[in-house]
Amino acid sequence: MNPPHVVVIGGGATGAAVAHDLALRGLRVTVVERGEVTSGTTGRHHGLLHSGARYAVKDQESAKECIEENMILRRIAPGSFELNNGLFVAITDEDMAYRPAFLEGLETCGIPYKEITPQEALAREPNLNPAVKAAVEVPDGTMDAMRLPLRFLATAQSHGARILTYTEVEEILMQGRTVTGVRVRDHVTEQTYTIGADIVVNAGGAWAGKIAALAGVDVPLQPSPGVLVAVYGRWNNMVLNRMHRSGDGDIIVPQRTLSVIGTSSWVVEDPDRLEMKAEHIDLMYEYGAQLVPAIREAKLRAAWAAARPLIGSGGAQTGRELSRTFKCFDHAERDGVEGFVTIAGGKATTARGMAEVTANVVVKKLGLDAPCRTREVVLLPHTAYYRRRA
Amino acid sequence: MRPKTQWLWQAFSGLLLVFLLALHLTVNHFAAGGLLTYEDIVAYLAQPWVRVLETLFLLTVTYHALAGVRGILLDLNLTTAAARRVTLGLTVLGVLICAYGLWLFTTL
Amino acid sequence: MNAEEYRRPAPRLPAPQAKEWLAFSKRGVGGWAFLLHRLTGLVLVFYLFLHLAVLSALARGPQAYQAMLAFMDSPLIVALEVGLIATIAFHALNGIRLVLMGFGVGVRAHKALFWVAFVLAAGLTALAALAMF
Amino acid sequence: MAEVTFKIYRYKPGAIDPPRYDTYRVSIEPHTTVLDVLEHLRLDDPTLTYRHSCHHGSCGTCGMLVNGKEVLACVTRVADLKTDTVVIEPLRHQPLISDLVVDMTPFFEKYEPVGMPYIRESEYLPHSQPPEEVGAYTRFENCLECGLCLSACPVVGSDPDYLGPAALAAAARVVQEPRGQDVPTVLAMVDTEEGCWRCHAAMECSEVCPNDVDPGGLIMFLRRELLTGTSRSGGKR
Repeated sequence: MNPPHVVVIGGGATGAAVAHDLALRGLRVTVVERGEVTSGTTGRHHGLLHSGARYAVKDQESAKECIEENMILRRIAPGSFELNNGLFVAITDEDMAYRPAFLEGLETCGIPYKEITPQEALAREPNLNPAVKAAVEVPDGTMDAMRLPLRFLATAQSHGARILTYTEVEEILMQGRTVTGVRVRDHVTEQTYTIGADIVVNAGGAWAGKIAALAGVDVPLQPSPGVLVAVYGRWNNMVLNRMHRSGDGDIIVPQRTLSVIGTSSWVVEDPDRLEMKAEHIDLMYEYGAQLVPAIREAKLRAAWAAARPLIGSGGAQTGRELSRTFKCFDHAERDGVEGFVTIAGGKATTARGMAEVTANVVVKKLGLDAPCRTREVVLLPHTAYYRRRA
Repeated sequence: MRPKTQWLWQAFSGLLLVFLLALHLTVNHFAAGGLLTYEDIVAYLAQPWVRVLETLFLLTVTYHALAGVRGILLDLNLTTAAARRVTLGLTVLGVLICAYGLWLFTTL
Repeated sequence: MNAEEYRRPAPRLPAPQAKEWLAFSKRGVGGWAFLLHRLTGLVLVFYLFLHLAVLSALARGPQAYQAMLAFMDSPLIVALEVGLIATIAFHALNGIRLVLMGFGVGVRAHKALFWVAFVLAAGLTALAALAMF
Repeated sequence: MAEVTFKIYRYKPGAIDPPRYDTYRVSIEPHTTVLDVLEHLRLDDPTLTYRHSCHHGSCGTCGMLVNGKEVLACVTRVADLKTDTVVIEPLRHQPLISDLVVDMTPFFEKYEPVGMPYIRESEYLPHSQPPEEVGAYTRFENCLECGLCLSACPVVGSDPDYLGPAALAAAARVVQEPRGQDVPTVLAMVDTEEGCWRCHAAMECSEVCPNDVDPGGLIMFLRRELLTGTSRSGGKR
């Protein structure tokens, strides 16, 4: 008998990790993505492998997830990260006032850190604002925002998963209150067809709310865009963070020959309609220059907006107050819809952990005993995603 | 011949041609108004070193030209068999050209 | 239609075409150098055959040769010969540039070297033209 | 704010076949990129397909022809094109899936066997001292695997079997910094009729490379290595 078939909606980091996890557990998996893989939020994020330090004070659940996944990813995806570490720097007295809570948070969340002197910080990062008052080194890193998910997808493919790009879900098929599959439109031919499924997983990221609505259920998701700015030149080697409460433009991630400054934060209803706010470009420059003054003169490569998929329901003003943690919704328990699971929230860094939780729910619903193996299995290189398959 | 060797030969023959052709043009066409009459040419070619140089020039220019043509034809995504036929055909053509050129010398 | 019946058509394969060598609109300096080198080379191959054919007059004796020479003195032929000199000069000088690049010399300066070859070839042609007219 | 006409190549096997150009009028602002325009158009026409991911020229998915030139749509500002009509077409010399989407499989079939490690040493800020546990700062390779070089190369256009600029550049990077790869194997891979000797130094690849990889220069580097044999020992220099 064929193993159960799971359709995963969304070819971003989450969908990729879910497909990998389920395929490793022996299930048949089909990923449907309306555009190119990683064309939603995934490819556009900061490219930051979080240590969790960013959330160590206000969002400790997310911080703990980050550090755990950070360590796992280094093991299963060697070659996808610049192992440059991150530096949290205090520039102002206000930042210094935040320092004790920050260090305490790092301890609480189990994030390894080392405080270094301002002199040492400047020796490591010559372009750093010389006004630096304190610096803490943490295991942040730079990740390749597209190629890490490609490795999940490539490995899933090698275990039989099918990845259907340019394939948009138009309808979630139901029999009574049970989801039985999806009707999709292939934008390559503009033909529609149905894909039967034992379980449908909604891994739509910022679009998860729209997808859930197709099954008549509501998930408390708040798309929260931010503007990021990439400038020419690599002004720092480590990931530089401002040591203060999360704010605008307080992280500079070196990426290839560029430096990426981000982000701002607001909330929208429709993640497809993200107007890139031109005035935020200047803001990013201004805040970035507080960390690295030379940024002010750096030439702009690109500015863009990306929608974070944050969990929270109406009322959020900027998205900063919402947690970066994730939640897996089994809609049978929550809404009385069988065969439909939504994974929402989270970060690129925690995608594997999100997938583990989701796949646990899926196999339990299917009555299978298949343990998670994604903590150990080393991923195929991203280039394997493009291998010709029958 | 390995592709690297081919490239080297094409480069080498090309550089050699720069000198041989300069010489060929200078003595045949520019120096002292050039070789104008039939008798001039016969007298010129009677010198052994001229025969050697002109022969070398003929062989080099033929090789360089046909190897160049082959390089262009091989850019056309030929099958291995077609590429072999091209090489063979051009080799035969080259031999014919050289034979004809050498025969021309003997008629003088 | 269900997933088992549906099949996305294979991507449309581009046919390999020699006219890609002539994609004029987008050329940079290196592309023009490539195209000119190729075209001048083909012209010279053609001329090699022509030259050998014309010289067959030598084999047909002094009269045939003198007749050929007389024909060669026409202004049109001399003009064509100037063109030939230009072709040879460019092909030779750009050829030197290509050999140098193959040995890793002047790769970063390949555009400047192209112009050097081009200007030198033009100069040589002008000198040759002066000598010939 | 200015209005610009976009003529976009459309092709869908069985649906839009033969291909055609659709015309759109779009208002642009100074910062609007070609990718922004496509994103905007897709709101009204979800059938428009194109590849994109990072939106800042780091992933290499949004390669296309804009007014006949190979570019990354995400870092090409419409205002900089200084024209009222912008023609957008898919990359050349690669199989076409739909509209502007090309199939990257052939690209990676040549590129993957080279096995270039994707993390390289950072040449930036050479005086900065990395923390003990890091040893040396690293960064990602410059090659974005976007395929612009294949599209621009005249030889790829007539000979699809040619290894092409991207794979050859990757091989040259392995020779320059082996990082665990076997240099003689990689050199043998490119020392072939369809390898670095097929190149005719048109240098169009280097002309269009969005990240200054200079594939043409790296092919010449490979030639020198093979001609002078300096890297036969394989060690890192």
